[in-house]
Amino acid sequence: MARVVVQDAAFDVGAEFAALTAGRCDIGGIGAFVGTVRELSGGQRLAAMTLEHYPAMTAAALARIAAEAERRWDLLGCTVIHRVGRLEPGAPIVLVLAAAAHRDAALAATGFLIDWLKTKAPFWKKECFADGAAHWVEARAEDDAAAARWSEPD
Amino acid sequence: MARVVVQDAAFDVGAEFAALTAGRCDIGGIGAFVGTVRELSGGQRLAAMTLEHYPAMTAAALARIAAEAERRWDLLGCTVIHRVGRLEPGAPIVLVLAAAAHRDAALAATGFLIDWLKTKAPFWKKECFADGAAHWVEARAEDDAAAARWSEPD
Amino acid sequence: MGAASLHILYFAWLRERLGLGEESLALPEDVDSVGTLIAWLRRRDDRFGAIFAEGRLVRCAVNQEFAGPDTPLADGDEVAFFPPVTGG
Amino acid sequence: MGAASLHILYFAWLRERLGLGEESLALPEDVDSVGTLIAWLRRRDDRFGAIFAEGRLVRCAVNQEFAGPDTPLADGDEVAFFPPVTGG
Repeated sequence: MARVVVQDAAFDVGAEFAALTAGRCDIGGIGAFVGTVRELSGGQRLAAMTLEHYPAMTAAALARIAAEAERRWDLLGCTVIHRVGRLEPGAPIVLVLAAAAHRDAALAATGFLIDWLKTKAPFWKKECFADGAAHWVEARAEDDAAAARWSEPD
Repeated sequence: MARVVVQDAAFDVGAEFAALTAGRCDIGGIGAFVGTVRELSGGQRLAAMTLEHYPAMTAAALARIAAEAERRWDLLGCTVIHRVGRLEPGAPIVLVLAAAAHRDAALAATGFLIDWLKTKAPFWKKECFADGAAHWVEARAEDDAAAARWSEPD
Repeated sequence: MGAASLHILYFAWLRERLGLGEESLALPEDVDSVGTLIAWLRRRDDRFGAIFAEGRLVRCAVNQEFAGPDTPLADGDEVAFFPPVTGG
Repeated sequence: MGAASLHILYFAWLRERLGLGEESLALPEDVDSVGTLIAWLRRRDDRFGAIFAEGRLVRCAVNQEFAGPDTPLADGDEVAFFPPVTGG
């Protein structure tokens, strides 16, 4: 069963890693990805990023993505944590962990989880710049292409 | 500059992650991989794994691999820690962290680092089984194939 | 027996443009799908016309699942409109 | 002027099979490369013959860099023999 969390607070990478692996002797590798807020966006200096989401849908969407990863790679454990609210430059936004018997599965599942999360989970980023300007981030074609790599033949 | 360490002691994933990212606002993503000792190997129960290495060569070999990753993906930081000595089932063996402006680079560099480390750094694993038998692990053709994916045209 | 109704949610720039996060709507007689709901909203109010203008990328979910123009709507459904997602 | 010499290291199953982790060797006259060193070791002692038998996978490093049969050897070099690596 995956651990899926949406929260305002920062997450503790070490504690999440320990929780995923505690007492396990069947895991051979754990892949991880952490996304963080970059200060420069399109050459402009960010004051903060605000993450909005669709609460009634988010947890279910993340659970569905995690279940798909567990099914495809026979994972031994999986954690997805996504923050919402106001985040300043340098702050962590998202954590993905995937544990498997072998490294190929752990690393592939990690890539899959973050690619699908970016295109299939209802989060929206608003950038607030140091000069007072603000705008909603537009979806990137590269993210759609990255997610499409994981599509399975019917 | 990469942080490259060979040590007997366990490493602290959270502390290494914090050290890599502390005070940074230019990082957009951090990829990570941790390899751990599995209790079952070829259907037999492991008592422990012993990691031998070639001390005069190891640190330089890891530094060379890390420098190659930094060059190829323009990394903003990179950590490689490999343990040696006696490790029991469940114990972490190796940690790889790669930080970049974008997730593609961070995740690709993470895969590259562990693939190259497995074929180009002078470590050898000996498995000691619960029944007293022991043998040196043989190199796997899959690991050579995984490393070969990263070869560059001349 | 109460009138059939929909609960509609708006997110991100749609919410800000409309000045509206959610509303409940008595289901109009000629609305039976996401596509017909969008057509009805556009007729109701120019602000919706701008939001659902040709080529604007607006996504939809019905009862918390991604939906398309042909997705049917029924009494009590929760419909959400939002831009393409940008989390992660 | 001292005699030219090599320092040789053995790792993993080579070390165990030989019962020897390292040795220093006065460089024989006909040894000028990794390949000629291996030939000399095989002639010296049957245990080395078994270790360097046809088809055995033994790797070599000279002065801490991976080396092949043609890598030249000179006075003071550190030569290491070991199986294909299995870390990570």
